[in-house]
Amino acid sequence: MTTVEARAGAGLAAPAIVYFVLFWALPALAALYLSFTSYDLSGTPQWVGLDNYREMVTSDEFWSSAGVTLLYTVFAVGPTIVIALVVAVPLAKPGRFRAWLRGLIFIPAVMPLVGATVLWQVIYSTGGLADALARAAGVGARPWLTDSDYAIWALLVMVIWKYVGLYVIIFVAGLQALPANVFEAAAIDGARTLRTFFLVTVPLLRRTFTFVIVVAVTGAMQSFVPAYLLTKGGPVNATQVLPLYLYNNAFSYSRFGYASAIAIVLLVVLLIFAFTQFTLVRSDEE
Amino acid sequence: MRIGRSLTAVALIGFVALMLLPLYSMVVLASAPDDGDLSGLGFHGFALFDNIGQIMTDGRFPRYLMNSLLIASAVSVLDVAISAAAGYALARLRFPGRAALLNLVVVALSLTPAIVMIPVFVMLSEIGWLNSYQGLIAPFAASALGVFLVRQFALGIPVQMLHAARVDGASELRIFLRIAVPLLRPALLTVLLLQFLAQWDNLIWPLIAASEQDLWTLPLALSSFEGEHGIVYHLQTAAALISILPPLVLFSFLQRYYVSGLTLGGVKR
Amino acid sequence: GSADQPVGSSKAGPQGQVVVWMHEEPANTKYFNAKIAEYQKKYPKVSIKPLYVPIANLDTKLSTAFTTGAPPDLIKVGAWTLAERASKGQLAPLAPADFGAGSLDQLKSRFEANAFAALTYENQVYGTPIDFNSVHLWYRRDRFEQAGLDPDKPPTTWEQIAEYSQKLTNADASKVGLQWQLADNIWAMLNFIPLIRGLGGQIIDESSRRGTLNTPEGIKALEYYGSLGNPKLSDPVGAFGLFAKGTSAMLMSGRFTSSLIPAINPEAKLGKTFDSAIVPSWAGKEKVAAGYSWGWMVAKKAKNPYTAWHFINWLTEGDNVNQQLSATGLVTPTAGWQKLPSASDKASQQLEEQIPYTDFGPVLPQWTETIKALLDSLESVIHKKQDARTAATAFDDAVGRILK
Amino acid sequence: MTDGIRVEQVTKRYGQQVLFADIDLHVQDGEFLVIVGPSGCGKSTLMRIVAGIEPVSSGRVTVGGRDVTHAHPGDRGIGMVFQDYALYPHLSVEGNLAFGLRAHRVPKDVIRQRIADTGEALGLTDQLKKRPGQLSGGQRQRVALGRAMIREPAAYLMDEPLSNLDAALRVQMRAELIEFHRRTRGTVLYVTHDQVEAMTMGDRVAVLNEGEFAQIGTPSEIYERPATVFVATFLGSPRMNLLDATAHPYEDEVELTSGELKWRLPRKGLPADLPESVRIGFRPESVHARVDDGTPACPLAATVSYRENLGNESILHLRDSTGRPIVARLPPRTGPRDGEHATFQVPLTDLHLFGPDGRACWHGIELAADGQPLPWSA
Amino acid sequence: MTDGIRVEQVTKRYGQQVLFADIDLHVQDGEFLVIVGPSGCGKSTLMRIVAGIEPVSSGRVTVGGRDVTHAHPGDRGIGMVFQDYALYPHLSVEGNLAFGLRAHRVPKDVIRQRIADTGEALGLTDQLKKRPGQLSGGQRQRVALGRAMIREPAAYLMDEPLSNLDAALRVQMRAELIEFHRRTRGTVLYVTHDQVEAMTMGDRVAVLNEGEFAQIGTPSEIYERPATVFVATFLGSPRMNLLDATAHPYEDEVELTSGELKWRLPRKGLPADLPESVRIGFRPESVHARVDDGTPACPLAATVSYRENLGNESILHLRDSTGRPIVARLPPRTGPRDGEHATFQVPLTDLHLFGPDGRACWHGIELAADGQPLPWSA
Ligand SMILES: Nc1ncnc2c1ncn2[C@@H]1O[C@H](COP(=O)(O)OP(=O)(O)OP(=O)(O)O)[C@@H](O)[C@H]1O
Ligand SMILES: Nc1ncnc2c1ncn2[C@@H]1O[C@H](COP(=O)(O)OP(=O)(O)OP(=O)(O)O)[C@@H](O)[C@H]1O
Ligand SMILES: [Mg+2]
Ligand SMILES: [Mg+2]
Repeated sequence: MTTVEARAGAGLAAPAIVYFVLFWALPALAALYLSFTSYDLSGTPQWVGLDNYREMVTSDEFWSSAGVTLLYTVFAVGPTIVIALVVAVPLAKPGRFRAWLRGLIFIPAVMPLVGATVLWQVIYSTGGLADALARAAGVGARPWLTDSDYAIWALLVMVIWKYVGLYVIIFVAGLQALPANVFEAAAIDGARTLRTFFLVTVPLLRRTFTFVIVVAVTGAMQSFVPAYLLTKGGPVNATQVLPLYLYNNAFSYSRFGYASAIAIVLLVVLLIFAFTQFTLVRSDEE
Repeated sequence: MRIGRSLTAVALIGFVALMLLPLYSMVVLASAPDDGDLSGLGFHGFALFDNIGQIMTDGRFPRYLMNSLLIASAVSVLDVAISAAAGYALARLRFPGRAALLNLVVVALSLTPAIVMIPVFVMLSEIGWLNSYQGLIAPFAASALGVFLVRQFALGIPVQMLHAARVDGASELRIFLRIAVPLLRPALLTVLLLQFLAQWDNLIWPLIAASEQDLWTLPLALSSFEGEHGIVYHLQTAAALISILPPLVLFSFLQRYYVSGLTLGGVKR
Repeated sequence: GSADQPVGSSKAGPQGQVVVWMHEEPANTKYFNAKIAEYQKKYPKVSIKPLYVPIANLDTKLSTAFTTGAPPDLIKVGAWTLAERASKGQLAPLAPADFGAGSLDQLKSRFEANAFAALTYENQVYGTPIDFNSVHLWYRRDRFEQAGLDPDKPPTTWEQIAEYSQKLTNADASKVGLQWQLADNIWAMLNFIPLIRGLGGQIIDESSRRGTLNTPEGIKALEYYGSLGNPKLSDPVGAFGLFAKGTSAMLMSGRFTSSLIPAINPEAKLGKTFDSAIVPSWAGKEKVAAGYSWGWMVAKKAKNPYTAWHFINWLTEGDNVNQQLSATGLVTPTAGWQKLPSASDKASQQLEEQIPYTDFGPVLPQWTETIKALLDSLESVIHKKQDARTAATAFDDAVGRILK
Repeated sequence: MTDGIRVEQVTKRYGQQVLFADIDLHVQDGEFLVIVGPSGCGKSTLMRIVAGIEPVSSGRVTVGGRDVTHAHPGDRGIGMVFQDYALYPHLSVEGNLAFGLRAHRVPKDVIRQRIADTGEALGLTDQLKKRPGQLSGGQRQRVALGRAMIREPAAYLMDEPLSNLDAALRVQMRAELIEFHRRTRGTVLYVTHDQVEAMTMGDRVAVLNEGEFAQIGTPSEIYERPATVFVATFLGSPRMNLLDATAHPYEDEVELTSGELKWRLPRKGLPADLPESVRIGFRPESVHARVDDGTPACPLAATVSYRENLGNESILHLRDSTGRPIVARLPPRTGPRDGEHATFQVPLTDLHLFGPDGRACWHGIELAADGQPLPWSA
Repeated sequence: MTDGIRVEQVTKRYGQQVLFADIDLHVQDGEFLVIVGPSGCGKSTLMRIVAGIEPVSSGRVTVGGRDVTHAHPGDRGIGMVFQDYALYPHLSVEGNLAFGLRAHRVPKDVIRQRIADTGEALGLTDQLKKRPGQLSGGQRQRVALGRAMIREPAAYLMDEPLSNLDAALRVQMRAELIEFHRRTRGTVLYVTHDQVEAMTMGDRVAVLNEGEFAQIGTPSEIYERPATVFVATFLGSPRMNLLDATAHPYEDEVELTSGELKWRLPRKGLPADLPESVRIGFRPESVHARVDDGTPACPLAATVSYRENLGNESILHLRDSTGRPIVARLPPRTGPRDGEHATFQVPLTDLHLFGPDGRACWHGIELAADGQPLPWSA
C-alpha cells in the first residue's frame, strides 16, 4: 500500500464513510439499544433487557411471519434472477430491436408501487384479468387475493413482474462488461448456447451474481411495501412478511423497541448471509 | 442457427407480451370515465385524456411531479458520484478504513430501512433539515446498493490498465475519473437508474420528513386517490400512467450509453 | 411557525398560525379550503395551514411528528386512536373555555348525547366529533326481488339475515347475501360488535382488561359471523364493490354508503336498486349498533390551542354543519343536526335513530393491536382456518398479552 | 475432409474502409499455408472470417467443400489460436484445454490423457492448475496454442501462435507443430511475422498486402522469385537492396547502369520486353566479401558506414560511391571494418530485376542450371 | 538522473514458488539493457517490480539513486510498454497517447504535435481516431510503445515491445527506438525474445534463468564468451552444438576425444585445471563447408540428414559418424545435398569448452589476436 494510494482511497471513500456512519451505523446502534427497551415513540425508552427477544421467540405471529418471509424470499429471488438472466443474455447484445424490448420489459419497474398494486388488485379481483387468463389456460378462476393459499403466490407474481426488469438491466450491464473474444473462443471450441451460458457466461458473471443475490435477498427480506399495499398481510396473515410485522409493530402499535429487536434479528441473519456470499467470491479478487 | 435466433426472438417477444399484459389493463382502467367496470378487460368509454387533464389541472399533481423529478435527479446524481468513488476505492485501492467501509455497506444493506427512519428523522430535526429539500435528499445521497454494485464491476477492470495509467504518471484521482469512470459506465448508469427509481417510488420518507405539501412527491399524490372507503381507480391509474413516463424517458435516453465491448482490446489475455 | 409568532387567547382573540393535519378526501379538501378562506377573512390575524395526508399514512406521519415533539396544532384523526395518543400525553384535553363554553357539560350539550363517547379516555374528553357514523343495514332491492323477497321489508333480526342470505346465495357462492367487510381492522370491529353486544357479550372487558370472546356469546357471535358470505370473493373496492355490483345483496355500512355505491357503479340507484334499514338485532334482544367517529384534537404541544379550538368551534356554528354535510357527507353531530336541510335523507334519519344504542368499541391505548387480534380471529373463522372456540381463545390470549 | 478451406470473392469493409475486396484463397486439404503481410493488412480479419466470428461483407467461405459462410463457428470444424489469446479467465490451464473436448463430449479419461500430453508438449506441466491471470505472456500463448491443437479438428487457424516465445522454445514449438501437422494432416492457415516459420513450416506462403494477395507460392518461390518489389522487400531481413537502374541492350548482353555501377547480364533468359527503367534487387546475404568459386558476379564498390554484430552474422551498412545505402550480411567477424572501403561481389544468380510497375521481370536464379540451390562446389 | 535503475537483493515469491531470490541488477544511467530468458523465467515480473506495480517480497529498488521500493509507480519517473499492452480501451489511439501527457499538464499544442510525431513514427497516422478494439494486434502494440515513448521519462521499461510486428516494421521500429534512445539518453530495460534486438540494441544483455542472472555483459561477450552452457545454448538459433568429450593433456596440446572425433587444441591459453570431462560447443554458423583463409580448424565428418532452406541461409541437419545430431548453417544454396557425406571445418577460434558444472572453461576466441572480430582476411 503506497501512501499515495492510501490517501486517494481514503479520499474517494470519505464521503461514503461519512454517509454510512451517519445514516446507517448510528441508526443501527440506536436500533440495537432500543431493542433492549420498551419505546412507544414518545417519552423515553424503558430498559427491559431481553424481554423483546423473549417475546419474539415465543410469538406465533413472529414465527409465522418468518416462515412467510422465507417463502417469499426464496420465490421472489429465485425466479426473478433466473428469468432476468435468461432474458438478459439475448437482450444484452446491441441492436435497436433489443433496446426496444429492454425498454418494454422495464416499464413495470418504473411504475410506482402504489400504482402497481392497485393495478394488480384489479387484475386479481373476481372476474379480473387473472381470472380471464386462468380460464383461458383451463385452470379456472381463483380467489387470488382472498385465499390464504393463493395470496402469497399472487403477491410473488406481482413482485416478480415488477422487479424482473430491474434485474434484466443489471445483468445487461454485467454482460456488457464481459470480454467478447472469450465468447468467440467458446463458439469455435464448439460450445452451443446452453454450454456457453453455463460454462462461460455464468462463471464470468459471478461478480454480478454476488451483487444480485445479496441485493435481491436482503431486499426481499426487508420489503414490506408490496405486501402492505396489495394484501395488508392477509388473508389470515398469509402474506404478513416479517418486515410488515416489524412495520406494524413500529408504527401501528408503537412498539418500537420490539420492532427494533426484530430488525436486529433480521440484520444478523442478513449479515451472515451477505458475508458468506462475500467470502465465497473473495478468492477471485485479482 | 437462424432458426435458433428466430426462436429466441419469438420467445422474447412472447415474454415481453406477457409482461405488458397488465399494462393493457392499466390503460383500460386509466381510460375509464368512472369506476363502474373494474374488470380491466375491455374498454367502456375512453376518457384517458380527460382523466389526465383532470389530474394535471388539479394543481398539486404537477408540483409533486416536479418535486419527484428534482429529488430523484439530485439523489441519483449524488449517489452515483459517491458510490462510484467509494465502490472503485473498495475494489481497486488499498487504504486504511477499507474493511470498515465494506462492513458498513453490508450493514446498510442488511438493516431494515423502516427502523432507520426514526433515528434519522430525529437527527434531521435536530439540525433543522425537516421540511427542506436537503432533508429529502441527504438520507439517500449514497446507497449501499450503489457502492456494492460499483465495487463488483470495478473488480472487473483489468488492474493492468490502472497500472499503466499510474506508470503514465496519472494521479489516482485522474485514474478514477478518466479510466475507471468511463469503464464503469454501465454500472454507473445502472446505479443512476436504480436510485432514480427508488426515489421515484419513495413514499414514506417524503411523507414523514416534509410537512409542507409543496415538498411532497409523486407516490403521495398517487396515494391521495385512495380515500377512506376505496380508491378512485380511473384517476389513480391515469396518474400512475403519467408517472411511468419520466423514468421511461430517462431510461430510453440512458439506453444508448449502455454499450458492450467497453474493455475490448485493452489487454491481451 | 417561528417562536415569536402571535398566538390566540380568549383575551386577544384568535390569531397566529394553526397547522392542521387531516387525511385527504377530495370533496372534503375542497370544502375545508373554502372554509379556511372564509374563517381567515373573518379573523385576518389567523393563518390556518392545512396538510392533507393520504389516509393510509396519516397515523405514521403523526407518530413520527410526535416523536420530535413538534406536532401540528390541530389534527383530525379516527377517534379509535385517541386513547393511543392521549395515553402518551400527546393530546391536550378539551378546553371548554376556548369554545366559549362555561363548562364541559355546557359544551357537550351543544352536541348529540352520545357524541363524545368515543372521544373520552380515562374520564377526560380530548376532542370534538366529526364524521359521526353508526353502521346500519344496506340491501339490494333488485337482488331481493330476484330472490322473491320483499324489498320493502328488509330483515330486522340476525336470524332473518341468515335466512335471507341463504336464499340470496347461489350454488357456487359467486353471489351471496350478506357479505362482511373483510380484511380491515375497523370494519371488522364495526361488523362484529352488533353481533356480540346484541347477545349481551363483549369483545373485551375493559375493567379487567381481558379478552372475553371465549364466552358462549362470543362463540355464538363468531360462529354466526363465520356462517355468512363468501370470503373468497374479491373486488378492488372490497365489500363496497361487491355490493355495488350486486354480487352481495347486503352490507353493514354507514351513511356515506348512499353516495359511495353510485360512485362505484353509476347504475346502482339509491331507493331503486339499493336501500338501507336499521341495524338488525337478535330475535328478542336489544338492538346494538356499532359506530365510529372522527375527532378534532389538539396536540398538547400545540403552540396555538386557543385559535385551533376557536376555529373548530366556528366550524360548528351557523350553517356550517349543514354546508359540510351537503358538500362532504360528513356529519358533525351537533344537537339537532338531523333537522338540517341536508340531513333529510333516510340514512341520516336511520343514523339519528341508532345513535342512542350505538357502541363505539373499546377505548384502549392498544386499540390497533387489539383490533388486529380481533381481525385475525374473525378472518381465521370465516376462512375456516380455525373453529370459533380456538379463534376465540387465541384472541383472548392475544389480548392478555397486549394489555398486560 | 476433401477440400480444405476456400475463401471466395470475399469482401470486408469496416465502415468506409475496405479491408479487402473480392479476395480469393484456396487452402488445400492437409496443406499448411502461411500468411504473411504487414501489420494491419487484414490477416487476423481473414482468419476471423474463416472462423466465422467476423461476418463477411460479401462473398463465400467453404470448409471441406461445405459452404459455411453463415454457419456457427462451432460447426466449421476448425480450431483457432487467437492473436490476443482469448483464454477463459475463470478456468485453469487444464480447464482451458479441456473446454473444447468437453463440448465435444470426449470421454473423461481421454481428456485427462490429452491434457497431460499437450501440457507436456507445450512445457506447461507445472502450470496446469494456474489461471491465465497467473501465467507469463509466453505461457498464455502456449495455452492458446494448446487449446486449438488438443481438439484435433480438420482445420486450424493460427494467428501468430509463437510470437511471444523465446527463440529456444520457438524452435521446439515449431518442431512440435510440424510433427503435429504431419501426424494429423489437418489443413492449417498460419499467420506469422517470423521468416523462419514462414520459410520452414509452410507448404505455401501467401503474401497479403493492401487487400490482395501479392503472391502465393512455395517458400522458395516467394523468396527466390518474388513477384513484386513488395514481396521481395517484405520477406527477408534486412530487406533486399534496391537500386534504380537503366537497362541498355547490347548484342547478347544487357548493361545495367546505376550511379557509377555498370553491370552486364547475359541477354539470354532476359525477357525481350525488358523496360529501360528497371530496379535491381539483391539481398544483403548476396553481397559477398569475395566469391571464389567461379560463379559470375558483379562488383560493388562501397564504404562501410557501420556494422552490427548479431553474433551469428554481421550486418554491414554500406554506402556506394554515390552515397546510396546498401546492406550486406556477412558471416560473423568477417569483412571490412567501419570506414574501410572495399569491393564486394554480388553473384549474377542472386540478382532480381523489377519493372517500373513494381512487378518482377527477371530473377537471376533462372541462370542456375535448374533453379535448384547450386550444388556443392568446392 | 545519475544512477539508472538498481535492483538490490530482491526476492519475489508467488505463494510457495520462489521466482527469484536476492537478485541484483544495476542498469547504468542512460544504458540500454536487454533482458532475455526463457518464457516464464520472471522477466515481466522483474519489470513490474521496477515499475512498482508488483510488490517485492523483500529487497530494494532504486531509480536515479532514490529508493522507490515503496513509491507510487507515477513517482518513479518511468515509462512502460506492457507485454499485454494494457491500453485504455475507451480512448482512441490519440487519447491513449495523450493520457500521460495530459496527466503531466503538457500544453495542448505540444500534445497535439507529439501525437502527430509519434503517430507518424509508429505508422499509426491513419489509426489515430480508432479505439484499441478496432486495431490489429501489431497496431495495438505500437500504441503501447508510443504511449511509453511519447512522455520521455527518465527510464523506460519495455516488455517485448516489437513481438507482434512484421519483420520490415520491426527493423524500422528498432531503428526508431535506437534513434530515440540516442536522442533522449534515457535508461532502458528491454525484454525481448528476438536475437537481433538483443544483439543490436543493448549496451548490455542480461540473461535471466531460474531466478538468477546467468550472465550480464555486452552482446558480443554474451555471444562469444557465454558464461554457461545455458547462456551458450539459449542465445543463437539454431542453438549451439554440444558434444561430450574427454580432454587428454599432451605436451603443449590438449586432445579432445568425442566419439570418433579427435581434436587438438594448443595448450597455451587453456586453463590449467581443465577438467577431464568437458563439453565442446560450437555454433551452427561455425560449421563451414570449407575454410580457406588459413584459420586453424577442426575437421568434422558428417552426413546431411536434411536441410532447411530459409531463403537467406540454409540449415543443415547433420549426423556425425556416431549418429549424434549436429546443425550447420550455411549460405543459401551451398553445401552438400541431403544424404551426402562431407567433411566440414570448425575453426578453432569458434570452439567453446564447458566443464561438467556447465560453466565455461575456455573460449576459442581467446586465440584470436585481441578477441575482436577477425580482420578482413582476403
Ligand atoms: N472493428 C474494427 N473497426 C475498424 N477497423 C478495424 C476493426 N478491426 C480491425 N480494423 C482494421 O482492419 C485492419 C486489419 O486488421 P487485422 O487485425 O486483420 O490486421 P492484421 O493483419 O492481423 O495485423 P497484425 O499483424 O498487426 O495483427 C487494421 O488496419 C485495423 O485497424
Ligand atoms: N499471480 C501469479 N501467481 C502465481 N504465479 C505467477 C503469477 N504471475 C506470474 N506467475 C508465474 O511467475 C513466472 C514468471 O512470470 P513472468 O510473467 O515474469 O515471466 P516472463 O519471464 O515474462 O515470461 P514470458 O517470456 O513468457 O513473458 C511464471 O512462471 C508465471 O507462471
Ligand atoms: Mg493480427
Ligand atoms: Mg513476460
